[in-house]
Order: sequence, then structure tokens, then C-alpha cells
Amino acid sequence: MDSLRKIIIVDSPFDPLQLQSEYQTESMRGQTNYGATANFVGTMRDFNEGDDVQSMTLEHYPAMTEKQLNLIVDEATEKWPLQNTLIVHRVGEIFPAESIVLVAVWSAHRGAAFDACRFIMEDLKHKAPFWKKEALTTGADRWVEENTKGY
Amino acid sequence: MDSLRKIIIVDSPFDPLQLQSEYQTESMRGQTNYGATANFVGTMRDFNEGDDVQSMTLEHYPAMTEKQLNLIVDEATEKWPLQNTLIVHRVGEIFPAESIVLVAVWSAHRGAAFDACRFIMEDLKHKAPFWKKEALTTGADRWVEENTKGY
Amino acid sequence: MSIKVLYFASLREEIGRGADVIDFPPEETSSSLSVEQLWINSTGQQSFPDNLLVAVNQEYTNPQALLADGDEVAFFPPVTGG
Amino acid sequence: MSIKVLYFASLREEIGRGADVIDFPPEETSSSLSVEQLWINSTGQQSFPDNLLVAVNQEYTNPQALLADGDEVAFFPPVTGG
Repeated sequence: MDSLRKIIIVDSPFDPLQLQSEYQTESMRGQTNYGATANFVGTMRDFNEGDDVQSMTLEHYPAMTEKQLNLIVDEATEKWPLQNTLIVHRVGEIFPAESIVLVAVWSAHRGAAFDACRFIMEDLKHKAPFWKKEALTTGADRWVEENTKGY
Repeated sequence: MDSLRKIIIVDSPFDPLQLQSEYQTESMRGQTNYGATANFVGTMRDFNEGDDVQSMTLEHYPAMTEKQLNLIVDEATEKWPLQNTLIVHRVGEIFPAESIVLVAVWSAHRGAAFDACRFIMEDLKHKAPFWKKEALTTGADRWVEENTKGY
Repeated sequence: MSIKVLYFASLREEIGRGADVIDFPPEETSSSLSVEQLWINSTGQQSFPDNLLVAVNQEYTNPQALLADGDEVAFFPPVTGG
Repeated sequence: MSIKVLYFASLREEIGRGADVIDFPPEETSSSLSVEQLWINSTGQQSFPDNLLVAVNQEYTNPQALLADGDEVAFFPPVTGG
């Protein structure tokens, strides 16, 4: 099944629901065949591993990032009948309560939408070339060494 | 854990992402302790069980609906550490591409947000007192007899 | 004892009405009235259908549950929201 | 043969630079150059760390993969996006 997707890397604050809404308007206007949309928004917290975090810097590998995210969407599309996928990921310096990532998936049925959204999110966390460096309120910097478990 | 929730039954078209955005602004402004938001939007399709559907009427049992949805959120809150939950459900006459339902869940971690959003959605489909009657393009009416599988 | 009975969706259409108020003389319910007895009494049907759902005072229950004066009992088919 | 090497995140900071361009004289790579050999050559380290990730031309591969002239090889720690 041919699946549409849009992958956006942004280096300034973004409104995930606004972008999802715009994408739906521009890409699915007049479409009445999707019944299920599942999304996930990751937001920067002000704590991690017991410490207060003041800001974070998200580094990535630009040439690889979109390529890898496209591979992940390809794989999801092979597993589930998806109609559209939108991925937005922030890079650069970011502050608590700002959005880090949006994954939104459109499908005819809810099972596929839920499964695919979660699959893409987990794969993104484990394969997409992004790295977080936290600036603690103590003044110290540290690289996040691994992601928390998603299941 | 005390969990905030908002449950809305609407009888005219609603914009699920707009409502989610507004709820987040009014209820979580300045909060920086949630890292994960998972949502699900159910949209009316123009087909079901092989037939073209022109419109649908959603009946419900007003006195029970909110009570039951609150019980479902209570149960989710016992299972997972949730910070906020928003449920919006449409009733009355509805047309293809209009939103039927929104379930949005905020938590510190993505596993809980994904699990709880799906749990609430499935429980809503199996326990909340809503019924769909489809008006087919052939002019015939029929009650939807059961929901499709969610897993 | 007086019971308010509600019917929803396809059941409402089959039965031809959305609500009944049923008053039982005290001698008929001296011991107890179950949901199933109410169903038979209010609809004239012989038994409680397998896939029929019932809520008493807006909470799910089963056909063997006993009723009290003033209860609101709702009968309905499997739900299909969401 | 010329290879572009990139380092990211904590690895970039440890190594003290983000990129190398390494030119191998033809006689040194007459047979084949593996990712692991490149790593040892470019960083001076003894072996390929267990949790080190590598991508050749922006796709994940393993330390035994063989390189070709013009490849872009990226070394980086476990990813932590999302």
C-alpha cells in the first residue's frame, strides 16, 4: 500500500497539534476513508534521573536523520495499512514544556493506527540519530546515555 | 495518584486537536512534569462493512455516559500514573470526515501514555453507552451491531 | 414499588418506546424483583436475551440483580460508540 | 582511497573533533578496509567499543563491513532522541 508521509526537522519551538492539524487539512482534505488517527507527543520534562534539568540540546546527524525516519515509516507501512504519517522532531536548544517529537498516523482502523504510532515512536527512539545533552540546574552538563523503556 | 480529567459530550462538529490544545493550555499551563501525550481520534468513514455510508446518528444514554467514562478513567488511573485525561465524544447526526471521539492522555512516560490511551479507547468502545445508526447511500438505515476489533 | 425502565437504540425501535414507568403492587414484590423479571414483565418477552445489556441506576449489572423502589433500569444492545 | 569520518555527541566531545577525512595510500588498502580498521586508524583506539554505533553512507552497518572510496562513515553512541 502506498503511504504518504511527511518528515520535518525543526530547530525552533513547534506546536505539534497545530502542525498535525495543518498536515491533515493540506493532505487529507475531502478524504473520508480514514477512521483512526493515533498520535504521540514527547515533551521536555524539567527532571530526569532524579535531577532538575534546565535546558537540553538535541544534536542530530542531518544527512541520516530523514533517511532513517523514512526507513522506519517504510517498515511500519509494510506491517500495517497506513494512509498517512507525520513525524516532526525538534533539534537544537530546547526548554522544559517544549515539544520534542510528534508522531501521527492515519489509518482506516484503530488497531493499525495505535500499533503503528507506537512502533514508529519506539523505532525512532532506538534508531534515529538524535542525541540529548542536558544542562542541569546545578550548572553541570551531561549526555543522556540511553532512553527509558517504552513498554 | 490523583488524576485530572475532562469529559465532554458534544452534539455538533468539534475539532479534536483544537480542544486538546485548549485543554492543555488551560489545565497544564506552566506544568513541566509530563513528558508524554498519546491521543486517538476516531473519524467517521464513508464506508462500513462494504457499504457506502452517507451519515450516522449517534444515540447515547446521557445519565450514564459521563458516569461510565469516569469509571473507565478511574480504572486507567489505577493502572498507570496519569496526569491528565481528556475525552470528547460526539452525539447526534454526523457526516463523513467529522470527528467521533478524542481520547488524550498525559503522563510522565510514553509507555503509560500509550497503554492508557488505548485502554481507555477500547473500554469506551465496549462499555460506554453509545450506539451508531448508519444511513446508507442506498437510502436504507441500519444499526451498527458491534464494533470492529481493536487489537 | 415503582421502576423507571429505559430502552435504547435498536431495542427502543423494536419495542416501540423509549421508556416505561412500571408500578408493582406491594403484594407482587413482597420478596424481591430481579432485573430479569422486570424485563419479562415490561416487554412481555419470555427470557433475557444473551447479548442484552442492563444498567441499574446507570451502572452495569446482571439479570439476577435485585431491584429497589425508584431504580432506573436501562436495557440496551451492545454499545458501538467511539 | 579517501573516507570521510564523522563523530557525534559524546563521542565527538571525547575525540575532540567532529570529522576527519582520511586518505589511505593505495598500497595500504590493496585488499579491503573494514569499518573496525577505520575506527582504529582514525581514533588510535585499540578496538571497537561494544555500544558504538556505525553508519556507512547514512545507513547502519556493522564493524566488519568493508569500505569503498568516498564512503561517509559515522561513529556515534546509542541514540537518545524522541
